[in-house]
Amino acid sequence: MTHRITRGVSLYSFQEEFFLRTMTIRDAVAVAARIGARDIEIIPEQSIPGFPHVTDAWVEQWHATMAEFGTRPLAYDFFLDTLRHPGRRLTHEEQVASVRRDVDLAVRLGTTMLRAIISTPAEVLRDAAPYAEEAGVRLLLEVHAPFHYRHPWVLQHLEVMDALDSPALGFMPDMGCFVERFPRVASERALREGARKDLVDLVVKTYDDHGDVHGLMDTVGYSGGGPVEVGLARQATHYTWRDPRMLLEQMHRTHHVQAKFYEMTDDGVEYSIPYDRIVDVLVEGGYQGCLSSEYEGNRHVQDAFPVDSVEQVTRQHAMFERLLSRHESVPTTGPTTEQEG
Amino acid sequence: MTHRITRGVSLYSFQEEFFLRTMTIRDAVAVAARIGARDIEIIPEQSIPGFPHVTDAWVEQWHATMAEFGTRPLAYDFFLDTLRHPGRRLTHEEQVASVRRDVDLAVRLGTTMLRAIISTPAEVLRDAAPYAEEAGVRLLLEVHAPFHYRHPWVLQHLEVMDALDSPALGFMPDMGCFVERFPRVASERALREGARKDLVDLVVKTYDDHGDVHGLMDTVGYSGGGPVEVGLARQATHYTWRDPRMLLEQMHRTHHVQAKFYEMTDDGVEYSIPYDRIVDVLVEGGYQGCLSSEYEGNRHVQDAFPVDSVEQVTRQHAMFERLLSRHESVPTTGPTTEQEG
Amino acid sequence: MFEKYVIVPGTLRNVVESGRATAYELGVRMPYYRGLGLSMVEDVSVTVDGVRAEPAATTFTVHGNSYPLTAMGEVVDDRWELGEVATVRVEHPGGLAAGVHDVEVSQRLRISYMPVPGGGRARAEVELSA
Amino acid sequence: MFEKYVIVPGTLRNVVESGRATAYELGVRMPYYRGLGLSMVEDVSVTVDGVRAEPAATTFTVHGNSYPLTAMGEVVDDRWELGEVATVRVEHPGGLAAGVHDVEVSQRLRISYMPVPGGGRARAEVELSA
Ligand SMILES: [Mn+2]
Ligand SMILES: [Mn+2]
Repeated sequence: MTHRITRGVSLYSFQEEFFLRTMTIRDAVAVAARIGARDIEIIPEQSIPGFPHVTDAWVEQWHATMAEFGTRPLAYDFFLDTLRHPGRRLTHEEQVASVRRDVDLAVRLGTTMLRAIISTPAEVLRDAAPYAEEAGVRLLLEVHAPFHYRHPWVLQHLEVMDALDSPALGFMPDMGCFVERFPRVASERALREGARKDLVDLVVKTYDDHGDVHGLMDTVGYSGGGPVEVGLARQATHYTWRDPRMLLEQMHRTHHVQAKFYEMTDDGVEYSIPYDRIVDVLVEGGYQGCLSSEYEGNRHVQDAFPVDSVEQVTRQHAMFERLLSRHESVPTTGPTTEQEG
Repeated sequence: MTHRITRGVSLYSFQEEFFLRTMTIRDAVAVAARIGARDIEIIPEQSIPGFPHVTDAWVEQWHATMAEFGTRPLAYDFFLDTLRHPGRRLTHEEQVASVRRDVDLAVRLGTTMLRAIISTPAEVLRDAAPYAEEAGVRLLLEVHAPFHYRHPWVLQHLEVMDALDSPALGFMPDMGCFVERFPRVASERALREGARKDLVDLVVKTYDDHGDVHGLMDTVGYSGGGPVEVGLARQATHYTWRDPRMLLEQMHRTHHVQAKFYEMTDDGVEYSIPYDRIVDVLVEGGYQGCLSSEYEGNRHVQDAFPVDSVEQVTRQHAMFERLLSRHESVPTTGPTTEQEG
Repeated sequence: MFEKYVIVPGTLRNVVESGRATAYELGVRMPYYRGLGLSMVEDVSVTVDGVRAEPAATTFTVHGNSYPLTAMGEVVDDRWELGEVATVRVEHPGGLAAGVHDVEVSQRLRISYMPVPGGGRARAEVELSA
Repeated sequence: MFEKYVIVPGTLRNVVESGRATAYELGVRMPYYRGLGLSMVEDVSVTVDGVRAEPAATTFTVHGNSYPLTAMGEVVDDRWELGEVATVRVEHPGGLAAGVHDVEVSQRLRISYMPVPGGGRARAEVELSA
């Protein structure tokens, strides 16, 4: 089959290096360009000191970096600090205003796909949608584990999308929904922290069998496990495995994909997430958009090993190239020009 | 079909009255006798001051009360305080000793069915089984929500039971595994505590639809719910609904049934738990044992209403009589004489 | 569970020794459906009008047996029975003023089969008894 | 996440005013993958050798801006940036003794999409710098 899938990188992937000041945005974009990941996703609250005050100089530098490396700004991850003030929640109007502020900034950065964090209420996106539509950007709910398209929370969003029928609303699924095997980096860290091997094996096996993780924390506790083992059991309740064909349910509203990953092995595959099947499903569904790398393994290895996000992202893109090459690519001018209105 | 099911009461049902000193054990046994619930289940740690030191006078009084009302001691609920000491867990030997202590006490009380709390490790029951067998009592794992017969924790117990093949080991399922509808007493209490009606409705509807409660706490939080609403969502993750036919899987090892309930309505049915189907399954499976009332609704109504455990238990037994009368009863000398060896 | 019964009305009083108030005490029940060995009663903390009692100044008494709160972890041969009103005494030179006080009781119970501690909080307006 | 980077080595030092040590300070990072408005930084608590700093004695400084820890809830126009080393200053007349100290930092971050507070604890042996 033919496909129109592009490759990109979320700067989220380099959080370790940004945190420790060992890489700059420019360094990260250079890496992306080198591996052919031309679409750039930014988390402004991570990358822009002084956010939400962003100077014209910063924006100019951003575009200059894009031009220098032949990359393009694509996505902008927003947060919604509903609990900004102690003791009270942002009002509906304040929440909508927060999204509009992000739309304005996204326009300046040239990023047309806005990641709406999963906690964003449907009515907030509903009331921000006209503004986004006028600005020519999309507000895409990040469907993140443990959510899915039939979850009560997401159904509220679907109701709004059905009613509004705006091109500005849609989804940005996170491939962390499809964790088929328990991430090895997580279980190995627990072992480094002194977890009992038999209890780690129990957690991993229960997860890998797609067994009942309800009561797994209790089970580990009853077996004499301490905080490390119980914590690992808790992680097993946070990861989710679903059939990637779930993606087909809302493909017509899917305009971006966050390619979460924990560990690219020496064999060039993701240890936990079946990207081969995911890519095939995306191609089958006619997905037109980006596979945007989200490396999240650093937190599981940083205690004992040097983190090499560049190597991990590079490996993921080698895998994407391999998996996409099994399908015929159709030249595309890219998702930034696809939205009408 | 014919059946050999008896009726009984766990003194757990009168926890409110015992707590407030408005009923004595004798009062409770009198109630049981009056409603034809002849089998008595006791939680010694609740009912016997000074536990585990139980005087002969106390035991004598216990048997005198049984004789006075024509009831019989049947079950004994033990706990296993693995965390008795700060900073260390009971050793395996100490845990086995704790169970043996309870076996000794059960023999004195004449209770042949011991409720092993779900947290009891399989190896502890394995190593206590010969002692129980010799004493002529059974150690029955209380399979309590969210556990079930195919849960990893219970599978460990099944492995021991298969290997040991001792008549002293088996199960005592708690009917709280079969909560088909969200208990109304719980959602109404949340409303009394000021919960938002729309969020209470969301929690109840999601549960009643047997929908995805994973992420329900998040959903309620994202929607602006506070501690009361999030607490209700947490409860929705603790209740479980399974098909009562699950009981058939281990009927040959089921020697007692805890008939947990939250609310017997004016119409004489349990609001949440489908006892009609449960009784039919027990009869179909040839269950020979007791339906032992476990009223647990007091905690949900005590804030605003007088608790009437006697009325609630009375109603449950009227329901049991009605449901059992649809099947033909076979005279039985009772479960206390059924165990061989 | 049982929160409303934790703080027992009419039990808040000053302890007077040689004519001087040296402490206050309060009757407290455990919000649980069975008795519990004292070594598993990790904390019973009383807060009056926003001032939380120091553990070192707190004494816990059940059926005539008194223990420093800080030593409860070692008490494996005594229990707090179901519904039993324990007396919590807090050293407080001068005692509490007459009138109504905002009283909060926070308990932490180490219950072996529960992944998180039991106990919880209860709060009530309580009048000082003579 | 990022626990090992929270306590910054080489940043524990006494604050000397007019020749007398009046406080100590420590460099601390936030264990999170983005910057956060200060009004959502609920607590940054330093414990040295088992003694936990009083919030009222604690001052928090990022990029030259100092705030009393107890007033952070109102600061909606400043942020603690990703990986930024904040300086936490604790009034402590006499300062800390020379040598190695057992330092623990406990943070509570109010993160709107999380059901429980973020932050957590970090602990390290840290030598007092001159
Ligand atoms: Mn993501
Ligand atoms: Mn039960």
